[in-house]
Amino acid sequence: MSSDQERLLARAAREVLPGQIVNLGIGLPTRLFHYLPPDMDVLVHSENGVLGSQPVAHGAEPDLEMIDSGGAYIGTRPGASVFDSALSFAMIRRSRIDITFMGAFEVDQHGNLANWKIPGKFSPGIGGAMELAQKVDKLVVLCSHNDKHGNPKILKQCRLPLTALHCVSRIITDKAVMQVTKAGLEVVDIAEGLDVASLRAATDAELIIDETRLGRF
Amino acid sequence: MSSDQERLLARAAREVLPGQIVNLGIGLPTRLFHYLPPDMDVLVHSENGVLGSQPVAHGAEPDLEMIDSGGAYIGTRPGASVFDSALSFAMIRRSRIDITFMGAFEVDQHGNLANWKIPGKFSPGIGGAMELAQKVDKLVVLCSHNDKHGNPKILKQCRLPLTALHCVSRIITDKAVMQVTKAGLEVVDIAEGLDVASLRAATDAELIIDETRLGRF
Amino acid sequence: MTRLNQKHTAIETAIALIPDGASIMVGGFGSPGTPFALLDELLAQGQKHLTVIKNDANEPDIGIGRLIRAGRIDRLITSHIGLNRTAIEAMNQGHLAVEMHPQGLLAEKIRCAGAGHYGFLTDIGLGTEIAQGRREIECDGRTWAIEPAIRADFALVHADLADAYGNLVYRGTAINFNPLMAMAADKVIAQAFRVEAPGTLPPETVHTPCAFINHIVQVDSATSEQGRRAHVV
Amino acid sequence: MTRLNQKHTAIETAIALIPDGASIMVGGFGSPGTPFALLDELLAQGQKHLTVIKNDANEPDIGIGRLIRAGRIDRLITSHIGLNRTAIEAMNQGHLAVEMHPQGLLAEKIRCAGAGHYGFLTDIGLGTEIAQGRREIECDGRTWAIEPAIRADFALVHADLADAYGNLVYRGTAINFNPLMAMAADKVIAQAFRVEAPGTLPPETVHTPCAFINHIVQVDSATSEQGRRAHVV
Repeated sequence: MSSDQERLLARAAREVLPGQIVNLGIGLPTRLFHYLPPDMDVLVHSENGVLGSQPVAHGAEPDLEMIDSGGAYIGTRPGASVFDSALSFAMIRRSRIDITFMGAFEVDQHGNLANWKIPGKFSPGIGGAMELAQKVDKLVVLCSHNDKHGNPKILKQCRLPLTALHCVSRIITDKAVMQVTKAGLEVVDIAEGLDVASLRAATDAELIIDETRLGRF
Repeated sequence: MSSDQERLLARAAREVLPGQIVNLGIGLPTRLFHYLPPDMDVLVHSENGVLGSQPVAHGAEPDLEMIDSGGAYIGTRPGASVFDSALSFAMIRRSRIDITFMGAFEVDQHGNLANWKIPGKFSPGIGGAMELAQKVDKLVVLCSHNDKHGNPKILKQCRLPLTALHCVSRIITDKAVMQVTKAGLEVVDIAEGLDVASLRAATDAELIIDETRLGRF
Repeated sequence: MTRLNQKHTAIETAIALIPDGASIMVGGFGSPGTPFALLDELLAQGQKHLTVIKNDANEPDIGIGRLIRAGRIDRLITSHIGLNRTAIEAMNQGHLAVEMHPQGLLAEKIRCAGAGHYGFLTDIGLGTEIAQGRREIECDGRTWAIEPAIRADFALVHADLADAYGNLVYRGTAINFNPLMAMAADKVIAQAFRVEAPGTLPPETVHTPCAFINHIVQVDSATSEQGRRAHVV
Repeated sequence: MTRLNQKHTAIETAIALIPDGASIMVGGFGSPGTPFALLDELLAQGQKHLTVIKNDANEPDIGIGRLIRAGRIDRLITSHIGLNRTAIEAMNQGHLAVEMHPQGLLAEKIRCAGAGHYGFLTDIGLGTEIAQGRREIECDGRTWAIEPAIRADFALVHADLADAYGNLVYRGTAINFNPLMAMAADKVIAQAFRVEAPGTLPPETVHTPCAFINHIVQVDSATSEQGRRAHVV
């Protein structure tokens, strides 16, 4: 993992408050698992039907019947429960998950998210992403600020098929932490060593930046 | 309990086959509990959420958290399970109950059943009767052949609000066992000592009777 | 949502969250599963103009029967009130508005709210008096009735065992409507005979995961109605 | 319904009930909960033109992945097939018809059939590509999509523990779709690592009551895929 990703994840972990229920999406968000303090009173939800998962203890034999929604072996912590898929999604649709972290192909300044389909190229199915995106109160997108060709992923308007409309609360990339507000995309934190002009150049979305209040991460 | 009721219940118990799942309605059907052989491989379902109930052992202290849908204390037999009300009625609506016994205010030769409401007099609510009547494949009505004023309860056409339409398979009264068929109400058994003319006189419904094949009970 | 580590609540504090005019789901089928201690506290605190959703009306002198006698419930959404003459009289005299549903539909309407949907399409009751007033639509050449989900501001539920996070385990026929109501109400207050530290309940044995529970109140079985009340036999 | 005392069945006999062209629900999310032994027997027996309903497509060389590779599945109703390149290729080449649903809606559509209803009304996916082709109606001034229930001729489910009547207990994240599918299919075949005499399972711990199960097949965990297959980590 790159140091950019490590910094991003360390920053993202600060979004989680003690006592919360947290869902971690496939990919980068899953790694957040390792950035939450082990003694923190937090239950991690995985939509395949577990609340209270934790990483398998180092060196321990995995339990073949215990995986997260990404297919990784997991353990459970005190206070955990397991349940069927209908109950798991009832929990999601009833907004009983406090915060969810997801990756993105594209995210825009209106809080729209596209992370499940690239027509003609990639369409394995939407899985649980739509209901998580539509129903969890606080959705934090974790993604690289630009794709591998350097193109911005933080857009004025998503072009790919949407996962859900107006669903994103906050976006955390290697370059910035941005809050979706009615006024637009407000930059909360900017990466150490990055200047505002470079951030704007790397971004398609219009950014609201108050340099006097800008944090670093 | 009268000897007529005892005879009725003994006859009704013969409708239950080994290996079946049986629901017993409030009132007379509940007493069928005591007429099923104790070693019979049968699970009794009660719609409040138990499969595999049995009478509380004689002299035993009842468990305050274990009742049937009529409010009587029950025990459980080997192979029992308890579950929530949504699952209990899923079982009913999916026709996973083999046979159900119910009381009746009125039942007619088309298999219509009225057993929940007497307008202006009695309307405590329908409870679970409607779904049981509509969805269980074999519904056996257990009732007195005539009301306390001597009026027939087995009618050409029900007058009271229906519990469900075309739902009754078989009717067992103190006077006869009758099968609902497309042709009408066929008398299977007649009470010991009763003649056919008296049965017809006590009945409003038209009865199909083949005296050469008539059983006694 | 209430933080996981802040759910263990005094009964007075938990019930004081309920305002006049609230809609409240109450677990239980007959006595088993009825949260008697929470209901007695609600009676003591005096909230009024309540809408109560409960399978039945208990009996006149226990559970919601006491609230009905005290005139604190304006409206009851239920399935069967045959064991409570007081409730039937209050209904017949117009003091209590009663909305009746077939029991399985009532359970399913509550569960449907708990699953976050608007309603469901059923064939139960078509052609009977129960169907009156329901909107019907055609799908795949057949008629179906729309049954809207039923939600509530609060649910009061009874569990046998809980942990401090709010994971619940029910016992016997006390399960009934409790897990469905825990899903369907905005704020859920659970009473339990025992409240243990997280980690005592095997994950597979939890009936209601703690995500649905806001407040856990420990009640003593010896002083609860559950411990002393005989049911109708 | 199969009699309670006649459910314990040899694997060959149980799977031989499935004809060509059947619709089959298959439990599991990834490997946990997938009834590998039943699926391997289905592969061996050769039934074809199957419609399979399963959350995912397993991986190419296990579970329904093997059936897809063998060309035995005509249609797959699923939520996500990202771990099975063979399935994606078969879909892209037109050999496999794939119907995709959001995962929670797929679960709910199956459960809805299991509850005996036609469908439910949801706001999930309104305004997105997923909404295309769905019938929408107005209720209480808002738009809702009708999601019809999904049923099947058969369900193949995996439990950790069963009794001879067919009561099932699942373990860990192997629960997933299994209890929902057991409700929704006309004939349900369950495999379990252990099958014990009735009376060994405390009533409160049963996840799927035996009323939903037609056949119980005991499988050896040591020879099942569950015992030797590593998942993607």
